[in-house]
Amino acid sequence: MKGKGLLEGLWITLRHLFEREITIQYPEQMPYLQERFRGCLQFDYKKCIVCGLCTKACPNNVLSYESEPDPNSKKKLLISYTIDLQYCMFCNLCVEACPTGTLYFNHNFELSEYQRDDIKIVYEIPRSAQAVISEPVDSPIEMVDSDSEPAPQPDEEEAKKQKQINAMITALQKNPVKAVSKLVESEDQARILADILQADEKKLIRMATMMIEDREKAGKVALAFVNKELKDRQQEGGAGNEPE
Amino acid sequence: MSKINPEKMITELQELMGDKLQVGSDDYFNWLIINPDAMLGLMQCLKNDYGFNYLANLTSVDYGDAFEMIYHLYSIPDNNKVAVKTRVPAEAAQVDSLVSVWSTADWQEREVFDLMGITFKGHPNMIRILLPDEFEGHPLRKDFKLER
Amino acid sequence: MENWFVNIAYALTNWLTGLGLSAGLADFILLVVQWVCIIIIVTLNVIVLIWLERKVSGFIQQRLGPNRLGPFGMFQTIADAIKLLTKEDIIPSATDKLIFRTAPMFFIIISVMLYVVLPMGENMVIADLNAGVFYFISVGSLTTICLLMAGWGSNNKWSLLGAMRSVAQMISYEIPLAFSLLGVIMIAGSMRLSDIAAAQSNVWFIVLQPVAFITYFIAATAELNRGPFDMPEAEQELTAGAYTEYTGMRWALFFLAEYTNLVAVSALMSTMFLGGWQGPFLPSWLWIIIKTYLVMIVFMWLKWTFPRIRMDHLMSFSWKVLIPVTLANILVTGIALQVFKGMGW
Amino acid sequence: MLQTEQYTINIGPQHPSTHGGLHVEAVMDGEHIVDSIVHLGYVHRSVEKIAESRTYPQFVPYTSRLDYLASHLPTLGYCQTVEKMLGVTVPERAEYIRVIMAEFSRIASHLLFVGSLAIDLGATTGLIYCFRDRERIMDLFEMTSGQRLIASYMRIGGISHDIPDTFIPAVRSYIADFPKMIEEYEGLIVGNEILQARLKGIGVLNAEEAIEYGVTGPNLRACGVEYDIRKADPYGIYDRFEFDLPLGSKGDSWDRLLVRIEEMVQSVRIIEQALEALPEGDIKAKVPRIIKPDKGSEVYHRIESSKGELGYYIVADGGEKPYRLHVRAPSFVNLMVLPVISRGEKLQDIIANIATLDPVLGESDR
Repeated sequence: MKGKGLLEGLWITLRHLFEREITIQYPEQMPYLQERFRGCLQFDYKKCIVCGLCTKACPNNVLSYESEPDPNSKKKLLISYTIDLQYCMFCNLCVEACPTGTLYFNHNFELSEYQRDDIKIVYEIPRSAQAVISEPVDSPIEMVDSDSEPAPQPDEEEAKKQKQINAMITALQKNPVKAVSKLVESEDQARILADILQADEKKLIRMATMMIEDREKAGKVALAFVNKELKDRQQEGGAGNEPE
Repeated sequence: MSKINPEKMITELQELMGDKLQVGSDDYFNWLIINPDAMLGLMQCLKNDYGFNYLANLTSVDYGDAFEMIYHLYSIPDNNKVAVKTRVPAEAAQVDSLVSVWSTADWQEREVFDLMGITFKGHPNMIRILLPDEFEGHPLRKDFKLER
Repeated sequence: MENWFVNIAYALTNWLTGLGLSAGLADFILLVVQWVCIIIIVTLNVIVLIWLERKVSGFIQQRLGPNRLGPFGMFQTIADAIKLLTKEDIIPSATDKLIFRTAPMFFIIISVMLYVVLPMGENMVIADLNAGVFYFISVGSLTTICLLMAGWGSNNKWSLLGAMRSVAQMISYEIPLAFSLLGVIMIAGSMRLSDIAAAQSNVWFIVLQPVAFITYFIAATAELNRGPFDMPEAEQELTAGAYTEYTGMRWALFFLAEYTNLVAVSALMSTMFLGGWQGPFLPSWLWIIIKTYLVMIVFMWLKWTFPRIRMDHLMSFSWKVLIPVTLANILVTGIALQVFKGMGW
Repeated sequence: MLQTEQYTINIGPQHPSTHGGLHVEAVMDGEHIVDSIVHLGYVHRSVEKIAESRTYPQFVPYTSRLDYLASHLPTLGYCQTVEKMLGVTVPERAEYIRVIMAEFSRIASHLLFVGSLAIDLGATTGLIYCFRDRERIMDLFEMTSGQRLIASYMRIGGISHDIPDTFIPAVRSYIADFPKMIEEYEGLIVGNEILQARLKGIGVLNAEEAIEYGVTGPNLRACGVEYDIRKADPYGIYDRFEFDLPLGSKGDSWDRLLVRIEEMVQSVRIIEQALEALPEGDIKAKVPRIIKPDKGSEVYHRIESSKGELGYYIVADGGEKPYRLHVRAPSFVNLMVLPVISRGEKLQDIIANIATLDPVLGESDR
């Protein structure tokens, strides 16, 4: 009969009128991202061995780096690493090329910026900071051999220490989670600590100094910070947030 | 039409075309390398006598001093295949148009003209297809300079 | 509750005559007040309607529809209206400026004029004309002229195509539209809308005239330029048809007028076929609102389900199917009336 | 006497129904199309020139951007072409995963076809339902490759990641739900009489004309020509699967729709078989990091993409970059018949014809 198809269509839409919606309310409700989701390209400079394979693999010249030869070994030292994300195709070729897992994609997909220059991600690694931060613990390749350096003179040592502290401060400001990851046990704790330090500059400077002068003490203080923050958050959560 | 015998076809074609036709083959195709002036005749022969009714692909390669036109022909439904090549010198980059043989050559030849700068004699509408009309140069030529 | 609005009007007239105005002047002032009320109701109604349409389409498509501004996104349309009001009014240089500018105004004026004869409850008609149906049909068909003006004035081929389609469509669909109402008029014995509504106290005309209801519904969809008959707009084909060149508030006026038309036609349909203000328990004016909204939701449901019909199919459907069917309906109705009369009903 | 006059109208490049930057200049007589001229190139990126300045592996992501609606298929075609040049044998597991991905791409592309056809004809809701179901395929792609639309998943010699554990259950649940989805499209879109009236007998292309114009893929099969490269010239491991080729009879827009709907069902059949036979093992063959095919080797390889015959012609000069790469884009060739099949029809029909020819402008303009 003519018109049967029309009625069937009407029936389908009517059924869906009372069905549950499938949309995700995005800014409030984040979409579920699969584990392999390619968000923003990240660079973990602790692991970089400056082999240049990533820049060779990249089809679009997104990646570039500056390096200088290490006077103490045949290796190279990384000075800065630039990811010009506006040309990135998120094709995963650089990640596959990297032998040490230095490059990886995180799950951040909100990459829009107001200025073209802000799209560029630049990692600048000051010489002195390298000595401090890249104390190789978990990374398989050592970048800087600090033992081989000659013992510095007292006032030189003082100056060097100040320099190290400054470098640490920059590192904490630039990439706090990475910088404090050695102090605490889990990544969550590192993130919380990073938040605390980002919020309070005084604490940040204090922590940087402590990290250079007394590593153990820094770790204890960091843990105390984190615990206090967690407690605060729990209290807030209990009082303010309604159950979902 | 049944499956044709490629060897038989090639010998027949060689008899027909004489020294204008050279033959080669690789793992995938039998190559017919033809002089540009005899190409149209060969193509008509391939279509009418051997049933190659489907011109799958038509493209060109710039070898500096010469351009090579490459045609990949198939027959539906017998699924025979053959590839035809012809070379024209770079200074006189013109070959016969195949629009009269296969209509599908129309846009593909226009594309070759647009990007490679080979003109097709007898093409009804030899204008650019992908690039804007006022564009200068033919980007797929090796001497085309990229700006960056 | 039943007589709220009637009483208000009565009190207003009394107060005005009490002030020493002549009865004629008081009536005139009352008329002005009624007009203002209609315009306010129409505007508010359209705001609700656009929200409703977006919500219905959203739910049909398993989306949420507007849900940011206000409860259930109710105020989204207001925000949109403010945006449209503040937008730059672009008039392309090659347009016929006078026609281009006045088309939306005529459109909205004509749409509002339809409300004059609509009974919005018992004794709630502004001008209870004895040729109410006739008035409604003739004024309703004027909207096409506005679309033609918009299409012609825009000096755009898409717009003109849309306008021409609208005219062709109107010419074809005016006839079945009027014919399908004829059956109802024959049974009710009057063209006065309040009489027709009152005549349905026992049984709604949808029961007596089911064929006429369906044909009227189809013809009205075409008349309203709503999907699947939205030829003049047809955004997938004509970009936006007659409205292509319009921006800002002028465009919004078209939108407003279309929805105003939708309400008017739905209200007429509830008056003609669904018993008008008749209904138990609730006051009459509430009944007509409920019925009108139900009809409009069905209109929306159709629009969001069906693809657009092709222009020639549309025309041949009207001439080859709708008109014969409505004519037959009139014939059957006439015979049945005579038979029943002969049987002494 | 009334005088009429022909006029031209520009459908596109900015138009709701041209699927991207397609520009059709239509010469009209009232609502009738006297002639139409297709202008291309609004999305032209000169991919073939880009290829000459990229190494072989570097060009893989660019191929995804040709037919972005079925991004695994052009990548598959390119990788197989280079593998043919190198003589690489792809591991079994990778081949099966490739087939699964390719067929899902085909379903995704056809779903978009059905949806966009619906919306081009004015049925908005059909589009949303198709996208709802397409989204689940995109989730599958995200699960395996990390990207949803432009996956760049295939690699020369294999694939980039093995499938995760959650993949196969997700595929099975999708396949289980698939008949229900098809039923819904049949009810809402295919069964609709208005849509049938708009598609039947419109845009008729007969078989000889179709072959003459080089039309391939579902558009050719809609004309009744049984020609599918998966069967006629099997690539990869397609000769191991059992599936039917849905054929049309009249070659009109209606047949083109039906063929694609049926093709989705067949693709699901292939996926089921591939899941059954999926072996364990490597996912990537040993391929040197720097790929240098022999000088003078040239290969034309073609696959059945969701739009038709997608061919790559590569000439190597012994370096690590292709000397010449040509893409035989099915959308490009298929679009050629648009003026032929739309002649004498109405403005509304040319919209339906564009939709049923299913061009992807990224591919046709390259």
